[in-house]
Order: sequence, then C-alpha cells, then structure tokens
Amino acid sequence: MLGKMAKETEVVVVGGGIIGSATAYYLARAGKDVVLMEKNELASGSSGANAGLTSTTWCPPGPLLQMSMASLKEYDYFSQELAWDIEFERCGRFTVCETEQQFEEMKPFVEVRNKGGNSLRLIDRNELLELEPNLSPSLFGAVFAPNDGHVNPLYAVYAFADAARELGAKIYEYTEPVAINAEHGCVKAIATNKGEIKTKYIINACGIGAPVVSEMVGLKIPIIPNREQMLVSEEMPPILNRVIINAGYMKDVQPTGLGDSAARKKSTQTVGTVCNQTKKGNLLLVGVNDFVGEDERTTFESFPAISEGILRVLPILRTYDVQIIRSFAKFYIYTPDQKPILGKVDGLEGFIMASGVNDYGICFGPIIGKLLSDLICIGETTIPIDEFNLSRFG
Amino acid sequence: MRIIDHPILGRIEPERTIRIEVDGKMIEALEGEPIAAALVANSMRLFRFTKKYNEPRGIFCAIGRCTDCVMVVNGIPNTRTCVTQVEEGMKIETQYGSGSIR
Amino acid sequence: MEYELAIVGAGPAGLSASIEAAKAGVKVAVIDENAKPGGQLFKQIHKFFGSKEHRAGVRGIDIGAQLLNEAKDSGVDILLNTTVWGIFDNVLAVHSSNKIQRLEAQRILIATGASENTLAFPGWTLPGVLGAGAAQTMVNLHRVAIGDRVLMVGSGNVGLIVSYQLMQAGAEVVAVVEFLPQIGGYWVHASKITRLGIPILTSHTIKEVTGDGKVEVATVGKVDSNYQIVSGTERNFDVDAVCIAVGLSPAAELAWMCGCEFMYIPELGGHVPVYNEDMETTVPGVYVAGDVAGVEEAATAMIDGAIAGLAAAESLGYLDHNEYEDLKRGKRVSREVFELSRFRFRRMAKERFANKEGRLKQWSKT
Amino acid sequence: MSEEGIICRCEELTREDIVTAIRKGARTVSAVKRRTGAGMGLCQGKTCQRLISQILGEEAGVRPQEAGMSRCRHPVRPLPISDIGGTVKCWGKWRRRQK
Repeated sequence: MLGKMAKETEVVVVGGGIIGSATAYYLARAGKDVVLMEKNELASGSSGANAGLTSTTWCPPGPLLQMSMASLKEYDYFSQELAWDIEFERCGRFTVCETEQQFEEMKPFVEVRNKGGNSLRLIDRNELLELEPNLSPSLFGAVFAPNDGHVNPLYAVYAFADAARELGAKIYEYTEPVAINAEHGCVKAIATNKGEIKTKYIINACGIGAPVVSEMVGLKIPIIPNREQMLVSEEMPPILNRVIINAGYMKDVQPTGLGDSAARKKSTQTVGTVCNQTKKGNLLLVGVNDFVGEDERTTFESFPAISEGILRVLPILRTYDVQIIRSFAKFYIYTPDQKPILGKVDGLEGFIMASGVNDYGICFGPIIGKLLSDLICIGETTIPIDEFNLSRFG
Repeated sequence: MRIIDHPILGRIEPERTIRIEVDGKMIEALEGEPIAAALVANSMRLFRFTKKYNEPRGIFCAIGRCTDCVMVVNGIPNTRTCVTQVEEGMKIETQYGSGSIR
Repeated sequence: MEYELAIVGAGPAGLSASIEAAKAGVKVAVIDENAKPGGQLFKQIHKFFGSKEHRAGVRGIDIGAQLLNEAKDSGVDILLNTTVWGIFDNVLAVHSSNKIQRLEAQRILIATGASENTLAFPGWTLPGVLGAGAAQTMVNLHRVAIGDRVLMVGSGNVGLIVSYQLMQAGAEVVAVVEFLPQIGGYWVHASKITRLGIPILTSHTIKEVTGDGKVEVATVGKVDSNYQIVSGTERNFDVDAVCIAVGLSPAAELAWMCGCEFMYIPELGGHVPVYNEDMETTVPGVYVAGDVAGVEEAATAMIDGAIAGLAAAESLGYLDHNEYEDLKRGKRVSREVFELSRFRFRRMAKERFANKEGRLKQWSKT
Repeated sequence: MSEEGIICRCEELTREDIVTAIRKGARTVSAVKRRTGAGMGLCQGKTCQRLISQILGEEAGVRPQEAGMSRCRHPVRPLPISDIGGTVKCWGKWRRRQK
C-alpha cells in the first residue's frame, strides 16, 4: 500500500489526522485527484489521543455553531447512511454546575446559544440525577445539550481515510514534506522525503506541526501546543450515558465568551473534569492542560488532579474501585483567539490552511473537510469561514 | 490440590487457615496466599467468562501482568486474583464479561 | 523522604546492586511489588551452574535468602507490596497501602526482570494453559498443583527445568515438545527429565488444545522444514494442563517511560534498553541490570546488578574512580570467567548431547 | 467465534482481526493497536504485542525493529482510582521495612 508515490495530483493534503483524512475524503468524493500524506502514521497525532467528544454546547452563535451542527450531520450521514462503524453517538452532554453561581451564569449562556440555533436546556439537580443517577447529588444543576456526544476518534480517522482511498485518494504514510515550490505566488509542487509531487493545491492540515509546513512558504502561524493529559479506566458496565464536563473547565479552555479565554495565560494550568464512557466501557477522563512545548509526557500530579475531580462528580467510581489502566498526553492545537485557521492564504494561490482547531478538531473534522472541498471545487463555502482566515493575525 | 510434601522444599507446616466464599461455596484458604492459589488448591480453575465470545479463562501469567485471572472480589470486578491475597470472609465470584455493579 | 538510589525489583540483580551500593555508603531502597523479595530466585529450586564465586551448586531459593540477608545487613530498605507504576524524571511513582506516593531518588536502577513470551494456538486461552513460569510460581511458591498431567511446550532451559520441577511436585509431564530439530536447553537439564522417561519431541509443535471449559486434550504434530505441521502426524495427549515455555522478553516498560533508547537484539530477548559498561542507560542516572537488560541467567543478573550498584555509588561520590575501577574489575574479571565457563559448558553440553541424540530420537518416534 | 485463535486476550481480537488491519495498511504494532484496539485492554498489550510483531513479520515482512512496540504509558499496573484520588500524602509516614 505504500507503493510508489504519484508524480502529480490536483490536491495534496498534508496531515493524516481527522481534518486531513476528512478533507481527503470529501475531495475524493467530489472527484478530485487527491494525495494525503502523513509524516508518521494515520491518527498518530492529536486525533489519535483524545476523548472523541463532539460538542455544540460551547459554540457561540455564528459560523462556529453552524459548523459544529453541520459536522454532526456529516457524522450522522457517515455512520448511518454509509454504515461506517465509528461509534458515533449523539448521546447528549451535561455541562455540570457545582454551585448556584455557576448555574446562574449559564442562563444567559444558554439563551444566547439557543437564539443562534442550538437547543440547550438548563436542568436542575433532580432532573439531572434522574437522567444520570450515578452523578453526585452535590451538583447544583447542568446544561443539557441533547445533540452532543462522542465518536471513536481513531475509527473516525481510519474510516475517512479508508473511504477516501476507496474513492481513489492516495495515502502515503511516513511521508514528510521538506519543501514547497511556489512560482509567481502560486503553489507548484511539494517535495517530500519520498519524492516530489506536482500539485495545484496544498492543504495544511497538520495539527501542531502546521507551523513547520507553513514556514516552508514563509508564513508564520500562531499555533502553539497545549498539552492535555488524560486518564483511561478499565472497561466497566455502563454507568454513564452521556458526556459530563464541568462548567468551570469549559469556561476556562473554550472560547465560550464566559471566561476570559482569549487572555488565557500561557503559564496557566487548567484542571478539568470531563468524562465519557466509550462503547466498549472504558471511561475517558480529561484532563490537565498546560503549555510545555512539545512535551508529550504525562506528569505524576495529573493523576491525583484528574482523579479527585472525577470522584467529586462521579462518586460511584470510588465504590466500584475502578482502575486506571492508562494515561496519555497530546496537544490542543491552540491559537491565541482559540478559533481555527481555515481557508486560502493571501498572496499564495493554492495554499490552504486547515488547522488551529484547538480541542474541537474531532467534532469539526468532517465539516472542515467538506467546506474546504467546496472551496476548491466550487470556490465558495456554505458556511462563511472568512473570520477564520490567517490574515486576522495581521 | 496442595503440594504438601515436596522433595526439595519440604513439608508445608499447617498454617492458619481462613475461610473464603467462592460463588456461594465456602472453601478453605491459607492465610497470605493469593486468591488464585486458594482456588487452584480447591480444584477451581475457571475464573471468568469473557465479554465478547463468552470464553472461559483462568490463570495465565500468575504474576499480575496478563490480567486474565480477574474475578469479582468483594463486589469489585476486574480484581487480579493472582496478586490479591485472601482475607477471612472474602467473597469471590466468577466474573462474566466486565462484571456488574451492585 | 528521598533515597540516593532507588532500585525497582528485588530479584538477584536488584538485591546484588543494593548490597554493593549500600556497602559503599549509599542510601538505598529496593522496591518490589511482591510480598516476598527475591524475584524469580524463590521459584528456582534447582542448583545453579557457573563458577564458584557465583554460587554454583547452590539452589536459587538459598541464593535468594543469602542475598536478602546480606542486603538487610548492609542497611538496605526493602519496600515490599509496593508497585512502582511509573517513573517521572527522578520521581518514582509508587502504589502501596492503598495510596500513591512520590519517592524521589538521585539514581534509579531498573531491575524488573523479564516476562514470558507466549504462543497463540487454538485453545491457548482455556483455563489450564499457562506460562511455564506461571506454573513454577503456582507450584514452587504457592505450593498448589496446576494439573496432574501436563504437556510442556518448549525445550529451552525454562521448559526443561519446570518440567522437572513439576515432576518433583508430583505431576506427570506427558511430553516436552520442541519445534526445532534439537533441544534448546542445556543437556544436564534435558538428561534429568529424559532419565525420568519424559519424551522430548523435537520437530514437533502444538496444534491445538481442546476441552470444555478446561484443558482436556492437547494435539501435537510433527513439523516439516518450514515448521508447518505434517498432516497425519498429529497425536493427542490427554492432559489437564499445558505449559508454554517459549522464551522471555525484558519487562522494560519503566525504561521506555524514562525515555531510554532501545535496540532490538533477538539473542537478548527482543527490545532491550541500550546501556554502557556501567549499566547506565542513555538517560543519565538511570541504570538497568538483570533480565531487563537482556534475558540471561541469575548469575549474570547478579554481576550486572553488582556493577550497576557500584557505578551508582561512584557517580554519587561514595567511591572514587580508582576504587570503583578496582571493584568493577573484580566483577568484570569474574564475569569473563563466568562467560567463558558458560561458553565451555554449552559446547561441552552440545557434544555430549550429540551422543545422546540417538536415544532422544527414539523417544520422539514413540 | 474464535476458532482461528485469539491474539489479544483482553480485547478478544483474533488473528483475522490483526491481519485485516495489516491488509488495510498497518505496519507497526502501534498502528495495529490503533486500528484494532489490540493492546488497549486491561493488560495494556503485555501479552499480545510480541505476537502482533510476529504476525506483522509473517503477513507483511515487517522486521521486529521496524514493527516496534506501542508506547508505554503510566501506570504500569492497573491503579485503583480511589487510591489516586486521595490528597497526595508525603512519604514520611508510610514505610515498610523487612525485619
């Protein structure tokens, strides 16, 4: 399957994560000649090591909310119509509030989002415990997002990649770009460690590696890695039907407009309580976030930090004495305003950005792929993505 | 079955025995031994049934690495019996799949 | 609380290291997840070979007891029932008495030993199919019988020794199967079990194990030069246990976590951490010794351990360079002597074995 | 069922499951793990990794040094969450000494 590399193609997608493989899929579906290259293996970056959450809750009204909702539809189509088993489920999400103050804060939050088209609902403790009896009775209430859910991120990447391949896309692993040839402000070819490919378009769908690829055409992009550590529990019988996230964490790490996330200090460490149970039965527990460069190691402190948080929200884990079997750390593709960097780049025809997806890459992957495919094939997108252009950073 | 007499290791001196309950049946165990040893001593070798294919499993590595000998111990599933010591009155149950919560 | 040297694993390598280091004045802790220290030594009820200064002729269990006493006398702290579940830079994350704690150490020695390889054949997941080391643990340590009639897969030293020990413990070993055309282990071990009438079936492999909820029948067959079973050569053994003894691999998870560089060396059991003469890995301050540094024997582990202990003592300033070199040379010389003797022994064994082959072939036909 | 033989005991993956992943392009132990989940169970691949490495050799001619191992992460043994979640205590109070 590694075979000899193509010499020429229409579009080269760099990066074999969710964004790259989805983009390759939609382009191939639109009949484009597409090459997907990954310097390591498919799903070996951030796409392969996360909780696979698909969420609309945090999205402020506007393109972000539109995109998240459209992306869920793509997942529906992919898993239902095309019957790919990617463990996608709109199981719903509770953004749990531990105090009354947090709960009050959520009222305008919900109102604004519902006006923008979401269907969030504030629920009190009683209803919360009725729906999720294993949650701690000390919680005050929650925001219920019926459409949110999760997907197996690994399966999603492989499904898109395999589907793209079935449609004729060529996928090259262990293929790392080394230079990009551009003439007269136009992308001509990409040189890799395995040879050169002539192409009209290059899509930079690398995660934290995106700055390296952009650097090849002299572009500086403000993406920095934000390490996220998480724990994985042993398989257990179903104890949790929906995704749980604590309100404080969502406020801290996502551009909700609630916290001062744009001014989130680079030195800050954020500890959160996010939990979902996979189809198999493992609990995925997120997480501790910090800025430490590209250090993928986990820390001792993250273990008690994450565990204490989750035990507060899900005390049943203590009774049940659930065991942690693994920890891992990967990166958010952090941008200063926590919005993605998407679309064409001024002054360089054929170079397209598809990165900076912070922690919502898995959720947004399909729609980003679809929009970029439209951008290339039709020249416009159904959801406006101008505000995500790289030029906003000046 | 216990190996009481051994040509090199000698005879096991009667140690303090305790009683544990396995699937509702009381059996004798020696203090300090792992659960797995107590079960094998009482000719029990089937510890669990797997989740996907419902296959029987028992001891495999005996040193806590392979996690195949897990059972429900005192209501807690996925307990590695080869490295968990018996305690007086311990309740041990065959595990089906990933166990259940009570 | 901090230690200058923390040693993970209280087997022959770990204990030897702790003794040398503590004698030099280093504050040492040896940590082991088991309730009893000694590692695999306490399952080794056979006598060891090698040179005299490496305790040849002494049983593993007795060596274990000797090392343990020596370590205690040297002031080593031995922390039992304590699992090292991770290493974060110079912090050992330990789990014990229902809590996790940090144990800081200036030098770390990973002496976690090896784990058993396995073979996947239909039925290998049935209760009653288990590792040979597992059988040894159950029989020699916990003193419970794993079966009355046992088939041993693999004729390396582990397979041969464990077969003999199973017989000592009252079980019947129906056969030892070996997929290579010749026996893998030493002749002494092989002859001990052939003398008991146990057939060693070379060029044979296990095809499958069947039974209802437990091992009942094991089917073995003769293999051709491509190691494929020749049809029609299958034969069944009524057994209630099958032991798999197909080699060991270094249990090097902690070294991976430390970020040590690895190399694939099949002779040493697979992926092993790279280390220098002082047993120090590519991560400064992290040492390896024993099977984790390449699967060999207890005697090698003890030498490895002693050198690592001395090296850690020197790097901590408890030994000056000359002292260290002298002491190490002592160990190294004896190591060479040992290697040599073992090499000689192997050759000798092969020659002697060649004479016996006729006899063994007869068995393999039956 | 699993007539052709289980490879990953924890996740109950058969040889066929592993071979399918290899046919789809997996060339390392990690890639097989990501595609199939082999080694993601309770034991974290301690038993099956070597077998998978062998199968990679048989099916795709991958040498063990190239097949590699999947990444080791903490904890090395399953760790009860209630033992982690307590406030981290200092070392001082707890120490066992063999007498």
